[in-house]
Amino acid sequence: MSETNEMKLEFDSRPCNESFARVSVAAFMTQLNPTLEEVADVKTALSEAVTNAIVHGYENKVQKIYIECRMEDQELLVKVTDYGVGIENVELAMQPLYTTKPDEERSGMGFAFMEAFMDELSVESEPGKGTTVCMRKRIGRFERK
Amino acid sequence: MSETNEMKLEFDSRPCNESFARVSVAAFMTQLNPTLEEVADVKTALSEAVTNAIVHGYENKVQKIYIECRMEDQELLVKVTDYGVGIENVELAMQPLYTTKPDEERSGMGFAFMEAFMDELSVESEPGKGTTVCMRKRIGRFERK
Amino acid sequence: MEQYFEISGTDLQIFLPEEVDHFNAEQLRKEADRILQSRNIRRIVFDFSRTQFMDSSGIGVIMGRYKNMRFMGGTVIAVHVNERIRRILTLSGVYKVLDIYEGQAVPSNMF
Amino acid sequence: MEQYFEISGTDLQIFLPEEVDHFNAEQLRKEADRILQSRNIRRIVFDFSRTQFMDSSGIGVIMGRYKNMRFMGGTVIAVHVNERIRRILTLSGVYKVLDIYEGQAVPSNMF
Ligand SMILES: Nc1ncnc2c1ncn2[C@@H]1O[C@H](COP(=O)(O)OP(=O)(O)O)[C@@H](O)[C@H]1O
Ligand SMILES: Nc1ncnc2c1ncn2[C@@H]1O[C@H](COP(=O)(O)OP(=O)(O)O)[C@@H](O)[C@H]1O
Repeated sequence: MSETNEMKLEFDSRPCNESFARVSVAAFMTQLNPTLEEVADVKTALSEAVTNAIVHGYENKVQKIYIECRMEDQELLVKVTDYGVGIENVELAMQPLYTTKPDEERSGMGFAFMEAFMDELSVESEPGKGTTVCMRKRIGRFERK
Repeated sequence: MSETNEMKLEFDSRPCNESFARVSVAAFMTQLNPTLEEVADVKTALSEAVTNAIVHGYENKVQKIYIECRMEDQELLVKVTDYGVGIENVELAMQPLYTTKPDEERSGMGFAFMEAFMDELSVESEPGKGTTVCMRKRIGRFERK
Repeated sequence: MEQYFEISGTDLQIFLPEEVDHFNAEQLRKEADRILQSRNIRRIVFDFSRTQFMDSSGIGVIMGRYKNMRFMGGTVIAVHVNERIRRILTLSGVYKVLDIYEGQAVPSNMF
Repeated sequence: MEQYFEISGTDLQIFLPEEVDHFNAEQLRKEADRILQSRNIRRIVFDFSRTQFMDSSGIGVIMGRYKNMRFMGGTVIAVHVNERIRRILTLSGVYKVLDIYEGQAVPSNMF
């Protein structure tokens, strides 16, 4: 019905908002007529990025998380930004099983899940400044009636 | 679980985003443990304000709509802002059945529904500048276990 | 949209979608008017059985069709109306111009 | 949270919530550890029958409990695992340390 569509979401970095963020993004992407599987993929990837902003970026202090979503044709872009502690070594951080918070039972699989469930993942981060995770996924690869 | 919680939402003034906006606000307010009736009330009021921004504020041109939600204790605050044409006479506009777009089959009941389904409604508007609708509702008036 | 409309005799039954908002209302209205112009319809039956949500845009659609129908001497009714929808219809005053049924309506050929 | 846990003999059954995310995971973990400390548990059964969503925080909970149990010589299994959850468990590698059942598990006293 429209070539591009955008939304931005800003919310407190409280764990109780994780589910709200997932539902919002899922509702936004319904316009692409996604499969249930595609919605679940995006929800999982988003959940990882938002949880990371809460747990790592802001170290459980309440500050603001920013989500940006855009759809262009059949592609969904999701950006999650925090202005928290940032990441020293992004490449290392993205290794499966790598985590700096094993004591909080982080599994180190966050970035691995984002990569597995989205088509593209890029991470920009500066220590002391914050982190932006940018993910893309083509929705509706297969024709549906 | 928390005294205050906030979110802001910004999105294109496309009719296809009306449903997305309702779902997002409904998901946000679940933390207040609302009744189904209360959720339906808020969704209806929000839908009126968002539709007005699209139809009247931006006259169906695609620009940005801003929603702000805050919960404090058991009260939900919802603000909907557009930077569109604004309203000359707010008092007149709020009269039930008053509409400037009968040709588009507007019923003139938008503000009446916002008043009926929320506890408080206030409208700030300036011609040529835009409109902000501010609504409040106490959620969970009756104790639930 | 096809599946929202059913014509039987001079009855047009409109099965409203799950959410009747401004977005859906515009589509409904266009399609309904297309049918009203090409067929001999004497009664519109708005069927709310699957409707979970309606705002004042829905009221606009109903009132608009009511005006068309009255002009042509026809009637409009609402069926399968739940508590919530009844409240919306009542608040808006449209209950004054159309009959509301919680269940099925009486077939029009009984009149 | 009470309704999420059931003890029968030396089995602790954990009925995971609809969504297992970081928010829920923290609560689950606290309550599970309280039970593991006060009761003689030899096996944890994670029951996914009502779980629609899980992210890597859920993996953290499972791995954490697995480590506790292995330390005490016990086991961990997952039951009522659907396609989606199986994919998550497989991707994360936890399938290597726990048995996964699509349906009910074999009662522990059969071993
Ligand atoms: N938003 C962020 N801010 C700061 N550090 C982060 C952020 N996201 C990820 N990290 C770092 O990258 C590591 C790996 O992240 P991830 O793969 O999601 O695993 P986990 O969250 O389970 O630790 C984290 O342990 C953390 O050190
Ligand atoms: N956001 C807005 N921007 C400009 N005008 C508005 C806005 N919201 C409402 N109005 C004016 O107030 C009138 C009454 O609004 P409302 O009660 O919602 O009825 P309706 O939307 O059916 O016309 C509208 O017809 C319009 O002239």
